[in-house]
Amino acid sequence: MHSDSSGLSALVNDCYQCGKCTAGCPLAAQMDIVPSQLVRLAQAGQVERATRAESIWLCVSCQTCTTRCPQSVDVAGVIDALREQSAQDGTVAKTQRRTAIFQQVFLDNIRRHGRLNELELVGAFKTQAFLKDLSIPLLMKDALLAPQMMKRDKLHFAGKPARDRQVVDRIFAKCAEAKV
Amino acid sequence: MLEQKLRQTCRELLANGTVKVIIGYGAAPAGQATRAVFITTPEGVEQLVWNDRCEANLVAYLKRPEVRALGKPAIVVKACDERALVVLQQEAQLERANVFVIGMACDGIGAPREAKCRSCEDQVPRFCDVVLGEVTKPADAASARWDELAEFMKKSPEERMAYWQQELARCVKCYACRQVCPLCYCQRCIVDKNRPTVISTSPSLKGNFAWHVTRAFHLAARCAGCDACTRACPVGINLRLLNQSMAKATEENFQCRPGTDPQAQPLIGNYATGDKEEFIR
Amino acid sequence: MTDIGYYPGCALQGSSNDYERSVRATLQALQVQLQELDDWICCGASAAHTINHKLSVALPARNLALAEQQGCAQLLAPCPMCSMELIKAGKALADSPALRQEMSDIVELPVTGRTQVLNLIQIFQQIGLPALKAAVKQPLEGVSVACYYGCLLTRPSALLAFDDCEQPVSMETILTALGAKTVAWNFKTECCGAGMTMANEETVLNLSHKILSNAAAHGANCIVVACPMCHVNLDMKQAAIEQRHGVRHDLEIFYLSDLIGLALGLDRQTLGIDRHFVVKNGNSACRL
Amino acid sequence: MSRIGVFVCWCGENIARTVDVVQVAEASLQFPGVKHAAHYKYMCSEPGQSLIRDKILADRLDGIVVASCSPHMHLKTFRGAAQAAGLNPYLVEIANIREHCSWVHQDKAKATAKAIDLVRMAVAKVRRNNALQAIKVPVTKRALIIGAGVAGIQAALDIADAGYEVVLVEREPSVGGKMAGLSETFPTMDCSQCILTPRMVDVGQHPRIKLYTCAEVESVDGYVGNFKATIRQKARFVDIKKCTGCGECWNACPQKKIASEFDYGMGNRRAIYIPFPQAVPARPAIDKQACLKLKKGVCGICAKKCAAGAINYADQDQLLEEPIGAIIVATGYQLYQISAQQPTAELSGYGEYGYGQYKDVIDALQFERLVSASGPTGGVIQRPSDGKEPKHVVFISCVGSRDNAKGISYCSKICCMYTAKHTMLYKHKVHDGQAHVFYMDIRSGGKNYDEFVRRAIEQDHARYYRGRVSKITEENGKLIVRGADTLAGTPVTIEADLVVLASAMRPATGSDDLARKLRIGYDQNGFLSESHPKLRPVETNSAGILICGACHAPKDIPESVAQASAAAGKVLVMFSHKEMQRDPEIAKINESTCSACFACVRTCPYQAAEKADVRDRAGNLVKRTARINQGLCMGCGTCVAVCPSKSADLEGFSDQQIYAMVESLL
Amino acid sequence: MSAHPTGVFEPKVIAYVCNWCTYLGADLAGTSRLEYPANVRIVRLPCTGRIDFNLLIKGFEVGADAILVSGCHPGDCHYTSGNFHARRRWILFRQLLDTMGFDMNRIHFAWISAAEGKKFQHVLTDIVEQTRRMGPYAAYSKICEEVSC
Repeated sequence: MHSDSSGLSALVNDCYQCGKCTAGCPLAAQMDIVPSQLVRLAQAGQVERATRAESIWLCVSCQTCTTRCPQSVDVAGVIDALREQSAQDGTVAKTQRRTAIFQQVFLDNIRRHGRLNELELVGAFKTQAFLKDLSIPLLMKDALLAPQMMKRDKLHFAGKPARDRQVVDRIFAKCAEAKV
Repeated sequence: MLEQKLRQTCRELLANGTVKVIIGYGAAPAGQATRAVFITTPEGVEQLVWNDRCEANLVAYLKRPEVRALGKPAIVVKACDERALVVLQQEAQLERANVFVIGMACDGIGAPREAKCRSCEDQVPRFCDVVLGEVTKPADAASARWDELAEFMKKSPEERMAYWQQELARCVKCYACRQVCPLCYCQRCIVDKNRPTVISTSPSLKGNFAWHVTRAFHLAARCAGCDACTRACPVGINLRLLNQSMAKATEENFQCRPGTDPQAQPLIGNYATGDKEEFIR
Repeated sequence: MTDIGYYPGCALQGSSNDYERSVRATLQALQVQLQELDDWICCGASAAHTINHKLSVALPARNLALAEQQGCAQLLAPCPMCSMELIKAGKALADSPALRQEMSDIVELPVTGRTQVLNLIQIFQQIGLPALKAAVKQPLEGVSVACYYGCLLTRPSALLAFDDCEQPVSMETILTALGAKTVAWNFKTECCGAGMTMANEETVLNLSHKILSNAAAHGANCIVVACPMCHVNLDMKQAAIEQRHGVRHDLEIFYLSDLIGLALGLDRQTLGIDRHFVVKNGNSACRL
Repeated sequence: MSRIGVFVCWCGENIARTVDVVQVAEASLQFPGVKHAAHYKYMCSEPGQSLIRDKILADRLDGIVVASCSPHMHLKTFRGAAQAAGLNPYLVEIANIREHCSWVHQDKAKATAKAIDLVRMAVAKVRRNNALQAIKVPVTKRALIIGAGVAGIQAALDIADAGYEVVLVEREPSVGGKMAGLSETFPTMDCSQCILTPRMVDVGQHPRIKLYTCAEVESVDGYVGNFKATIRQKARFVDIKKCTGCGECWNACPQKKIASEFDYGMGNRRAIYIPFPQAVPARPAIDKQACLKLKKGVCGICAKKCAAGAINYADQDQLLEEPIGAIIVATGYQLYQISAQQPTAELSGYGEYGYGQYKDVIDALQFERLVSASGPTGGVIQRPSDGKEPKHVVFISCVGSRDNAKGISYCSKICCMYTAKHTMLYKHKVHDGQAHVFYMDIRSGGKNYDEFVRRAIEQDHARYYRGRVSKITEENGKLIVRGADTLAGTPVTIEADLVVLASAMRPATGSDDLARKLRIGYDQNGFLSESHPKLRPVETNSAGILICGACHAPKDIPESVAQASAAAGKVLVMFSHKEMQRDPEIAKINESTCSACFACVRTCPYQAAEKADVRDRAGNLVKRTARINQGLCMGCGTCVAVCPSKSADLEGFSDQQIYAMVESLL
Repeated sequence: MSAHPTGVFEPKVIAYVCNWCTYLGADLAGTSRLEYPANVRIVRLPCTGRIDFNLLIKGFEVGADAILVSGCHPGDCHYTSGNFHARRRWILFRQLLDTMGFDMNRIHFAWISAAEGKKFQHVLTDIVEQTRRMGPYAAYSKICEEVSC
């Protein structure tokens, strides 16, 4: 639904470039292409440039942009659509692959267990990210936090998975299929 | 006995000059409905009868010029007839003070009792100068009121249309329905108007449809439900169904039962900003 | 009070299990029976909507279908991200017969989207102030709290239609009634960085630092939240914030259910408060 | 009628491109009664009109149909052409083959077929048109003007100077309106009060202006030329005839801290007060919500101090009637309520800007008082929270305007200009200060307007950012304004000392109620509707009622004044006649068939259908009937639809005409 | 109304509209060049209050396959209340038509303001398309053909 560019243009048609989304975005200062510009690119038919932006992966989906938009443009939804497109096209910005990896690892994790297995998530993410960019600091990050979390019973080696994991797998399969 | 009491009341009204004429029911050959009588002398009251064949809505006679010429009338009404009287009052067709109204508590007319009487909500007139008698046979549960209509509305629209095509094809345009209706008081009916022909007057199904839609809608939110039209129809078209349809819609949408409140404003010609409009886009 | 369906979500049964403890204990004390949705699955937040839109509808739809199947008219989702995803999917389903059909096929259960999803504040609103007040054993005296709503309790406002999205007051209303003092401050609905903890920690530390600073500057001695993610960022990250910004905030971060539970006379252990990172014991400014 | 002329217009290419006009003309010759058919490139042009005139004369046409644009555009034009050729103007009908046909269809065959049908219907109608004569009614040559801001004042003076009486009604204690509270005015930077106060004095002293202050229009009955206005003179508790305006009373009043409406809460007044020193009339009023004597029965100091004995605590509202010929509505505007809650459910507030929460976030009218020499600070710019001189001031445009999500989609038109003015006034007073402006577009169309804005930027160094502001927070005594610079593609954060919100202009409270009383229209935003946006911009759809100023739409002072003079001009045109003419397309009752059920009387929105008695020469009642008061009838025809016997009919839209149109489609 | 040359069914739609809102809405659709099917014949009346019920019957008599009645939104009536009066009559009249078995999908009511050119376009397009799917209104044309006496 989001992935075709005509659907996207319907989403962004009403934008009059006031910039209120950019103004309220907690991450805008760190963005290469700010939210209002992403919407503008989509409006102007330059979706591809938008899907290569780092900024789409910086978005924390806080919905501030959508909520305050005077034209009721679902800016957060637009960014979701751009991310989806970006992941599909393989145009994820180099610096942001780690984030994209995280999302993918997250979904793989759910697909396997039905529910999130946090410990496995952390492990898998670090491994994958390490394989991609060989970042030792990332590998070590939070290493000190783990024992503390454990102490507070906040880390479960084996979270409770869902009972019917096959259905979850089928849902994933059907959604992936529907996309193509 | 009630008939005696009625005659006594009327005799006094004529004798003391309260009214000039009594419009009441007079005897008819066995097996036939009573007929209207117009009594102008105290002696004449012996003609008056009261029985379960007092079907006519005598209020219809009040609009007749020849009746008006007789002077102030007293009129015998049942509760359903009285509702028509109240509507006439609301529509400035009647000065209430110029009519003496004799209400009859009513067990229902016809043998067996007519449908409208079986589900009658009033039975005892409410706004009369005098009310005679009392109810001995109460109506059935009020919920029966829309039974016939509800049954009819179960048909599909196509079936309903087919029904009316078949029924109205039999209409001979005698306008008896108009003639007996106490609320059809227009000095010139629009079917008699030919420039322009608002209603197709041709002796065709088209003309019959147009007439019956018009008749029913002109009575919408006014009809007293006396069923005089249905009884009068020589070919037996069930006009009651159309009147009931309007009565039900009036009650459901506007909580209004025509002729039950002399103080109320007529429904048509007034409005509420909150009238429903879910059918309007 | 009747049973309420309960959708804990992954976080509450993982690293935020202190939150679940608190929610369960407090609601139990208020005689609200939670009926956990049998065989619930992850709602997909915060990844599905970025990768596959359809999946981001299907995962919550499966849970809504389970709720319908299990007869839950109302479903409590204490994690605002879960509740937002559930509401978003529910609305989309309710609005589109075609989507209902498609999703019923995908999730292998009939789904209509008519389940009413509640956030944590709403469950207390539903219980009502009179009932809450009546149950208070230990009024929250001495508590000067900054109510922090974060992003997703009120946003997107057109979808959630909960409280005023710019100046929300629902937590203040409840806590004031329980004897707490609430502070007027500016960052009630600012974002703390949410799910960026893992991928972009710097941002989280910057944003959370601002929130903590503003609360303290306006006289708060603690912050109340109703979101597991907010709690992680504001509580667990305080040490990292100190490292980065050189400020030791040392502010206790409570879940809304913590403060209500305390007012009802529950102890810190029962509520899981002892599992927080910033814990002040008897000598805390909050005197709790 | 059987000598109908049909004139098909090409409208250049507008019609001819999609409709085969030749075919339409040819086809119409087949319609019953059509004598002549022609087509021409521009029927509304002089050659086109003369073609019509010539044909009317040559063929003795007794009715014409022009197939052209909407009747709302040119019916009047073609009626005029017919009249010029001696044909009654009401024997003209339009077939709308442009807006309703050529502009909305592409398929030429279908559009042509439709156009032919439209002409067929118009011919069927016009054959049944009646020759009508305009209705004449006498005129009461007194004008009622509602609202005494700059527009109302201008209109009042224009009419009064022309020699006619004016009744001027103002709900505040003084005339002057919003303009009286402004500091300087763009683009000339002359002082608002210096321009306005002399005119206020003129109004107060004019022998032909009857001024009611603290008064509102309660109801208006009647019709154009013959209105009767009932005015509620609210209790003022001061007899303004006795009062000398000496000021002893208000100087003595112990209630000192009432927020001044005139200063928008930026300053205080007493319980007995004049809103501002230059008020007209310069007579105080007592605020009964604040007065101790009126609330609690204690005090009474003002009465003791008043040597003239003008204080009357027992004063009551009075209803006064005025005969009126024409009405001008000039009720002006108010600013969008920016705080979290709005008075109407459709609109929401701007919680993100913290208005009402942070003292140093103010709106534009408050800023006007802050920089005005007559304001509470004497024109010294001090921020409300601590009285400090603000060094960074942020001005935000389009607050409430052009914001579909919050409920108002229109542009408030004047904010760009006054915001530029604000930055200049600020810079002129705080030389080391910096003004920042967040804007979406700069709309400065107007004589010397754009030059003015450029001056604010180039000479007074106002810093303009093209973007909206998302949120304002307060930290350490500073307002943190988070906006965007969309031209640079970055967010912008400014630490400001003062924030000024250019809030949207909205119609004054109660203007919708007033519109309903006057039976004039208003749009979805509550602004009063003009009769035609181009050709009848100050008239309403109720004859004899005119509008001017910001009650009609956001506008600035020059526009308001121009419109006020235009409205006054319309009134004077009306007053220049002994009698006035009214459109005769109104209802009539066939009294011979009327059954006097009075459904029409109940239904008529204008009380134009009346009960009447028909009597013979001896005065005996023959019958009762309904009758139409020609002065009151506006021609809606609702009576026609409710009349069961079809005794009511409407000229111009009679049953004969309408049914013939429909039947022509058979 | 002439039949379409190709013999394809073209619905005949009659629209009774008020002069001040819907007629102007249709004008706006024109000035905005909003295209809609050419099947509609507009009858201009001053106000919805003027539209009497016989006109609807008459519309079907002349072969309309669908009828639209449209005027100002409540509160916006040029004559202040004509549309309120009309609305009340329509509530009852629809019921009567329904009882008589008229096809209620062929009778449409709408509020379309002078500013709603788009709405005019959408409503008209929708009505024409819906009517096209339903086919000619045979039930009533049958009535109009038959002579009973």
